[in-house]
Amino acid sequence: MECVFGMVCDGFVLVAADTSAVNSILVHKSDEDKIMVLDSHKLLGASGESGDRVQFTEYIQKNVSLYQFRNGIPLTTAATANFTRGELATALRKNPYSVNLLLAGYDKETGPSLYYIDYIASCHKVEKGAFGYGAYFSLSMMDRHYRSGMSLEEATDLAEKCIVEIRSRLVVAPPNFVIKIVDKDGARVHKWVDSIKDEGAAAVAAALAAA
Amino acid sequence: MKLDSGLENSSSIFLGGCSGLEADFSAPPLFDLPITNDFDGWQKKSVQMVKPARGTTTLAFIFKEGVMVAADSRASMGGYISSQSVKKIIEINPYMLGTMAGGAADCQFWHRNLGVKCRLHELANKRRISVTGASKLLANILYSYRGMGLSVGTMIAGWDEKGPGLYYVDSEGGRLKGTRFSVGSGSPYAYGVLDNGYKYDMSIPEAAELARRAIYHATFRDAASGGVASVYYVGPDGWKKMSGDDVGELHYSYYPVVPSVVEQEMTEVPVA
Amino acid sequence: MAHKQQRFDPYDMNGGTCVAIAGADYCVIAADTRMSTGYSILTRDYSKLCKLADKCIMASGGFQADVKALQKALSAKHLIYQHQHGKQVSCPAMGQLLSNTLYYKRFFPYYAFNVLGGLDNEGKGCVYTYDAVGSYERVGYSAQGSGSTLIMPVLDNQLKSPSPLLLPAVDAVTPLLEAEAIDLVKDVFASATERDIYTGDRLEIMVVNAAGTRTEYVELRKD
Amino acid sequence: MASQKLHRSFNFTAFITMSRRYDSRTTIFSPEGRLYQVEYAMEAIGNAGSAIGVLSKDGVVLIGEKKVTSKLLQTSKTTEKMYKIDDHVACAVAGIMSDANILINTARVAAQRYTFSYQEPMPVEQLVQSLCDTKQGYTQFGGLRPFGVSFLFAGWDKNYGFQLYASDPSGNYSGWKAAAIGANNQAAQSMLKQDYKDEITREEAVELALKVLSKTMDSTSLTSEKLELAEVFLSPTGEVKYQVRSSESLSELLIKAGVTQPAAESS
Repeated sequence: MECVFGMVCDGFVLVAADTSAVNSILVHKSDEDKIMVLDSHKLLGASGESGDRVQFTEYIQKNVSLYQFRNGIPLTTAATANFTRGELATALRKNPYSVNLLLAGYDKETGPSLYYIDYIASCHKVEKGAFGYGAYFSLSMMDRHYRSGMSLEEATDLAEKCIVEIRSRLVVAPPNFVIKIVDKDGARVHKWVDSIKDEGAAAVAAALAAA
Repeated sequence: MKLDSGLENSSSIFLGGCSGLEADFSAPPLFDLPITNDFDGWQKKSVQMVKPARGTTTLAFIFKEGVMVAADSRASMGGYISSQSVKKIIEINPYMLGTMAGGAADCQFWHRNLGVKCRLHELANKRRISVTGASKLLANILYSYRGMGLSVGTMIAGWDEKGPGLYYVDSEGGRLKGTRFSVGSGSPYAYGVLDNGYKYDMSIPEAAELARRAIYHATFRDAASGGVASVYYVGPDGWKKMSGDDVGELHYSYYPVVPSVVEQEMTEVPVA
Repeated sequence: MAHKQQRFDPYDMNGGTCVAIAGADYCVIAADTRMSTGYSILTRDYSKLCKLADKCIMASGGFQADVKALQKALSAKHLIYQHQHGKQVSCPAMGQLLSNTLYYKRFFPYYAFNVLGGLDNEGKGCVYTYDAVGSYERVGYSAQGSGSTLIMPVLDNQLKSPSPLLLPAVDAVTPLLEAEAIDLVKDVFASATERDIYTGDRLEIMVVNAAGTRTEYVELRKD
Repeated sequence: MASQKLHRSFNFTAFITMSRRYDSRTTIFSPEGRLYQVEYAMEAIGNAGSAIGVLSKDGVVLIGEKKVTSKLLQTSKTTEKMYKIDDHVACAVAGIMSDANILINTARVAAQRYTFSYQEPMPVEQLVQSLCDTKQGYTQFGGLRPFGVSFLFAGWDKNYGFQLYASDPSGNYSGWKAAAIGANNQAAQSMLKQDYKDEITREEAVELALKVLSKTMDSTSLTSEKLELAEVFLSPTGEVKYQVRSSESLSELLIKAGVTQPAAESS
């Protein structure tokens, strides 16, 4: 089951998500990236129905870049969060998107920030947040071990602790996770925490890289 | 009051239709809707009425030489087998295949529609559409009909400028890029055989046999799958049908009937 | 008084069975002429066959009003086709058209179960079989409508040819003479009438071959 | 401004015939590539009470000349030429007031919509641009008349700090350190160009604006009732403030700037 969580640390935000694409009892793939890089300094971690998840995050991404093209300045993380919330709220009374989101960003003026936005369009600025079944485990782990101003090593360590807990306690735990961070230098993949490897995917990736 | 001056919501883009040549095709003729107050209830009934082919096994995987695609051929309406000869692998163009699981008409119609769009893309851009592009095209259409009761679970497999491509697309709007998929009621059975036997470095005959075997085992366990196991291969020169075997006969070629040794003859019991 | 919302349900099931068999150079399309609703027989003489083009005949079971609407829609489209192209539409083309026509009403379907029979461009017999929303397939023989589940197994037993999906491919046309095919149709209908309350009264058989089309009638049980 | 000069260099009779043939619709270019209706709209502003804006390092100053057409006219208690658009943007108007009211409303709605979407004040230039998009539309679509209004926008945003923009009926806009619109704007503009210094303070900006206005306006004496003065600046707490000077403080300012003598005022 889906697990997305994130926390604000010292000068950066860390977001982690599982990478399983599930359809009832079937796992279609275990290397699906659910954390979208919205723009150079924003991450959008999403959980929810696969169609809605992709369509909605892409829609937000396209609007964020449209804003930047039109106005020459990027949207702040706060503005993006409010815009996203607004879009969910308008959709809610028509054809709701079932997606829960964690928006992480780094702004020059305000530094790192994390927003928790759910499918019924509530939006909160938080220090740490989580969605999905993994939230039951990762939230308490973060409550216990999180403190403001954590270093990258400390944060990675805590994220991995959460992943270990999810894997060992959640019945339908996803095998693989990806951790991304965003800081003053931009948004990027920090590391993959995999427990199973897909030979095919790896070989295809290698073949493509060679070509 | 229209608040956002930004992009239109993507779902309405596709319902609205695109510009130019494609207009006629991208917004397939306005579908009639019934004049009713209880649309949901009545739609449920009609969906029930027209949902024949849920049970299916289809699979596709990428390997060293390209993509292997395979499917069974059974269509059922409840317990009744409505056909044993459904063509579930649809030839979109010489380099691209689509598989069908779910509503037969939904799959057939939208794949036909996709074929048209791919051809138009080819005419407009003087090059074949990528598998990525084609699958996105289909996913966006299906997403625009979300909640209307379409039932499609498909894989788009092909060979484009970047090499082999494989996507899973469904009527909930999901679209996944991958290297190994199976769709339909028999897919768990097929996955079992497929995952176990899969090696990236397989030869074409090895891969074709793996695909056929996976379909065979799915038809053996899943009552809603059966008929003929068709296997297609897509390589740099386009697709080619590798085999088509009646799974009823395939069973005996995999498991020949061994004449059992008679241990004891029945004999007359002498009357005491 | 509390106003109760009446559910809108514009469908009825009028029954009827249709069969088509393709031969090497002919096609037999047949349907009974009974039309019923529930346990009532509305008429014993209603034709379910519709000649859409010179070499293309559609047989339909299901809801008579939808069948009629579908027949009219296709006939109109065929008339326009004739004006534009100055020729009769081919059976494979009509097959595709019927599929699209059915699918365009995907969310408000024609409650009609059709088989389309005729001769293709090479003069070979062809049969197309449909579901209510336009999924279709070219086959060697088919049955649709209320008695189809009784008839299909018999036809499979008598006519089943190697699947067209087999590699190498095998021709799916039934190796039967025209007269034999007509006899088989008469037999399967007689049998279906024994066990299906929606099939009976009279059998209308249309035969399409190079010479044209002709119609035969056979009486069926009227109980 | 350049176009107006061009305009005058034309042979007068040719101008008459050309304009008669090409000025009836806003959407038609003349063979010289001009849109007469738009130019006429600009002409209308040339007769309106002028407004001057000066950008300083700690704020923006806007002043405007009210035309008192009749002794009997009750001058508005509130401002006539200065309008607050959002907490961080204000504008001064020159031209047809009825047209201006429509555009000011459009601008206010745009600003509120933006905050509704993003929970953030609208960047000043975006606000100006959105208004100019509206103005532009009226120069292109048939059957419509352009707005006969020019604006000076003064504002502050976190991206670019204090800003001053001027826009005309064609929908063109540009950023300025000091700008003038309305009657005698060319004269005012050249005076501003001469006297403006970078690093000017808000206080000095007020003085400069008053001086330029008093020298370029048609009436001989500049009095507080003919004048409106507004400032946009940051309060010590960092909030954006919009302040309109009262009549009394204006009188003081005028004396201080040496534009009017205390004696002359009392007479």
